[in-house]
Amino acid sequence: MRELGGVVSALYGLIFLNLLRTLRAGESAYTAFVDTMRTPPVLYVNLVLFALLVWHAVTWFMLIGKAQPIQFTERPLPWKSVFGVNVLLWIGVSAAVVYLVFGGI
Amino acid sequence: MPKAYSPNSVPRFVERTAHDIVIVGGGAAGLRAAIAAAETDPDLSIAVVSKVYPMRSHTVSAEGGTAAVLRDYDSLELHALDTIKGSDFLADQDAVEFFVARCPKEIIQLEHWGCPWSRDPDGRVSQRAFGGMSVKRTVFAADKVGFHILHTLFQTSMKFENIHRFDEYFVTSLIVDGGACAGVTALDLRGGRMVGIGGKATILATGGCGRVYEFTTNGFIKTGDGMALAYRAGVPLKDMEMVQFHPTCLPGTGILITEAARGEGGYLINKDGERYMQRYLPSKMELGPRDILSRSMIQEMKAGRAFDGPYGQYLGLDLRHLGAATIDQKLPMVRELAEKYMGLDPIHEPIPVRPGQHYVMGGVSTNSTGETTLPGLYAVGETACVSINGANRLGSNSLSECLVFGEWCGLAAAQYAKQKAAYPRGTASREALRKEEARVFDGLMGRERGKETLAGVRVEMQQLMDRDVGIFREEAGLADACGKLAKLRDRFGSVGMADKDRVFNTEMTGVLELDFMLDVAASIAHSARNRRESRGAHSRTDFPNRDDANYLKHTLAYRADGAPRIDYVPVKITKWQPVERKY
Amino acid sequence: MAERDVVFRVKRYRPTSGSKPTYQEYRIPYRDDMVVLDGLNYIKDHVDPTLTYRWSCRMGICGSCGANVNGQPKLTCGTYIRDVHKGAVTIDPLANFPILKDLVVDFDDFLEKLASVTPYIVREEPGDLTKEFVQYPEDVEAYRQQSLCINCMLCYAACPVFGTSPEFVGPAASALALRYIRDTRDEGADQRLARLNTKAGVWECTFVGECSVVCPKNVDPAAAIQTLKVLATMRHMRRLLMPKAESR
Amino acid sequence: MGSTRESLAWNPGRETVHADEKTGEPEVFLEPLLWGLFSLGGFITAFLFPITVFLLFVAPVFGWWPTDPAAYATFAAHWQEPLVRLFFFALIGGSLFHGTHRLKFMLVDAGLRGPGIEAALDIILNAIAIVGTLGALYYAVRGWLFV
Repeated sequence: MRELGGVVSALYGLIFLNLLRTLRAGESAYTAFVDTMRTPPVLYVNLVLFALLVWHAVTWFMLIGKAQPIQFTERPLPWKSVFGVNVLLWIGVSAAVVYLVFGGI
Repeated sequence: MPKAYSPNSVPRFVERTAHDIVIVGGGAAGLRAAIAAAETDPDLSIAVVSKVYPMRSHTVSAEGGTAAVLRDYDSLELHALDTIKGSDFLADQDAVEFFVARCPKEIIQLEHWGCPWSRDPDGRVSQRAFGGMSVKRTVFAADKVGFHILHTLFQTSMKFENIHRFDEYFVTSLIVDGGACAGVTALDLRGGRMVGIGGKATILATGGCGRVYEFTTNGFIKTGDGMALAYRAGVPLKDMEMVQFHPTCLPGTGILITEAARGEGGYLINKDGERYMQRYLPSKMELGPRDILSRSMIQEMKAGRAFDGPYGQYLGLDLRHLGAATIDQKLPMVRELAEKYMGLDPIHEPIPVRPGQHYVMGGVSTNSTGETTLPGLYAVGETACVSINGANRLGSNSLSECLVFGEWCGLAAAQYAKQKAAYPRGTASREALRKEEARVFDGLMGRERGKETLAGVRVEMQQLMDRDVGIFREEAGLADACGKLAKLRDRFGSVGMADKDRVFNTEMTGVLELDFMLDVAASIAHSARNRRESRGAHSRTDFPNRDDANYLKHTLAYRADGAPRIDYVPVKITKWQPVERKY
Repeated sequence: MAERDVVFRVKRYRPTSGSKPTYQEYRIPYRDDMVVLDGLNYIKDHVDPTLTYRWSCRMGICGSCGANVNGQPKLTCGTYIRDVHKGAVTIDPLANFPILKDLVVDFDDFLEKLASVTPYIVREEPGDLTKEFVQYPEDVEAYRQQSLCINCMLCYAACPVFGTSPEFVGPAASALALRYIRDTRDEGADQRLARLNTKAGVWECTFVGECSVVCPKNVDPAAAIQTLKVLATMRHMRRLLMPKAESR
Repeated sequence: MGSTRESLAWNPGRETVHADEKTGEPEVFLEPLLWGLFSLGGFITAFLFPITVFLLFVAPVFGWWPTDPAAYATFAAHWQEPLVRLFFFALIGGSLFHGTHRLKFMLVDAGLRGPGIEAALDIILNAIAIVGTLGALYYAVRGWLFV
């Protein structure tokens, strides 16, 4: 399951590549592509992949907690607290992306 | 599927091989000797023969520490005096002086090899207080010092091309050729064959024989093999009656709670919560020598001031006032053991403890460089009795002894092997091999299962040793023990064997070990019976006083038909005249 | 303590008989404070002396009594019968290792891997033997966790990667390599990382994490391997960008 | 060894192991790089992907977001900023290397083992990742550095 999340991210990589290609190709191609992504049945696939993507992010934060316990502190931190820190970081970064990449609300 | 079982996965072996030095036993003493010999001369080929993988040797469970004079508040003189006084003046004082002078170098050598000694904030090796030591001189690694020393030595030994390990080979006898020791015959457990490992020099480093007692801190493998091997080759066993009982062992399992718990400030309390040691040893209390503490525990039990539990009476080791920080940082294993094996947290509750067999001061008689009376045969560590421990060993001197005399004995054996030109003649080892193969495979394994069982004879021996040759001894009990041991030796003759499979036959090793233990137990009982005085760990209710006039001597037990022949040899006194042992 | 019965289903294999390993059942009395090893000893002493297994210290520090208990790799000296007593207690030899006899497995393969990671202090010049190296408590703390490995092989038995490819260097050997790399007295990091930067080295590990779950001394070999991957990658980059630089 | 050793092939079955035996296994060259990219990609996909997919394909469908970030006009406008281009380049490159590395181990675990197959997998999967990343670079740079 956790492994699947990684593969899904590659899939989205290709989707975004195609997004840029259609953007280059012009408005009609771009809008057509975006619309297909948003209408069922592709939408449902999208939602499932999105859920996997979020699960992949969560498991990745857990792994960080387990993989680097002694890196910065004298005594290894329990992985749960490292996980908490990562989630907070995640929310912060997401907010930054909203403003910097998509121009705010 | 991984490479799982397959009948031909059992490797093929060759019967005989020869090395310059054969070391029996892969614990701290054996490995230190192997490294010392390997370092001096890369051409020497050294065989380390052990019945278990070296990192399983019983050194692994040592918890307390390693004594050495490192700092200016201490002195070699003081360390020697503490050791000799602790030994109740039975230690050979020249050996003690030799020993204390070399301990510091060993600590630093181990440190250079990566041993994680606990450190003071200034980065230097830290030391703590220990029983019978007048100053803090016990170097430690949390409370897993034996584990760290053994793994450091084992991993460092992998650096040397000329150290050849024979893992899981059970040594059954010494090969004696022309009045000199010429190697060993060993049962290769995995190949199921008897193998002759010839050697110009042989070092016995098989540890103590705690398993002759039922309630002991010792692991299953401490069956006195090396002592019995030497005994049967005509080498006397010295001071075998000196058996140390450690005051703080967990009831039932006999697992050791290190003296460091008291070194860090733990109290011994009785049923009424009273620190009863103030009534026995007001000056030192919990940090007195082990024999005095163990005896006072028995007296508290007899006086009815002890707790009662499923495994008999016990007293309390109270660490509650030390606080969680000290316990987790300095005594993590004590807490781990108490929680896992007694189901209680020492931060909140006292730990139930009672005295149990722990160490044998006696052993193969050697001089201060580890040589025995049989040329080419050396002994080192708890197996040997160089006699720096005399009648009672101070805590944390044992690991230092293994390191100091391990190195020294390795060098001595290397010197001896280099002078000896030829390898031992093949005929002696071939003949010894044939004799052993007949004795083990046809003799022992051939026996049908009779009414006597291995476990039955073993448990009876262990129980009688606990009962009659324990902390307090007297003539009637000892005489009874000597008699019963002789009968047990006869009954051993009809112990049959069910496992007729030669490969990895642990019933066979059990029988061989019992064979060894019966010899060693007899030497302990007879030595104790002949020493009609009380000295150090040897405490006779019928002879309560120390009698220097008649017994300032080492006991030597020689193997003879029926019962061992007891002889005496004077103690070497250099600077410290025997005085009454007061703390 | 209440005295009850328990059934031990133990996997038996007789090397000279040539037959496949099969289960044998023993019904034995047990008390609450008995561990699985006590049960095996009871069988060996009173029921079937041919039952073969390794043990020594019975206090969880020597590492010789590992076995699969109800499918989980465990130290039999530290596993209470009351905790695993679901009808019967099933005991198999440690998984992923060739079986020598009954519960005894051959792990010389691990000793080869341990030796291959240079498990000792490596120094240019040996250092003068009159005084110790200065090492502060926090330096000791850096490698203390990995230095607690008792070589009991439970992590190898639990590792699915080692199960499918036995040449994988494995959790314990990697943890001990990190133990020496992180020791301030050691200068052999490059040599060890070179050995671990191989196909069957740390790169085979997909961070399943089972090894850290079963480790009785929580050495956390999984975290050790990820740290080694980071160190190996950084070393690799350094060698690409500054070929001549000698890495510590 | 001593010269007059009686038997040299003493224990062929269990020759004791010595530390500095060369294991003979050569150091790998690619794997550390790929693992580096894999973990970098892991951080990128974990931190950056969910919000992006949410904004572009999920939120507008259910009206959870006031504006439609994926509308052509807004997206094309944002696309002019180099930062947005860099963002998408990193997104695509990171995810491709992360996903392909993980996919390879999944396929190997699923049974595609053996030197030949694994080499083939390496080539195919890494090719996809490289081509994809170059494509992303091409689009990101096009119209900014050259027409």
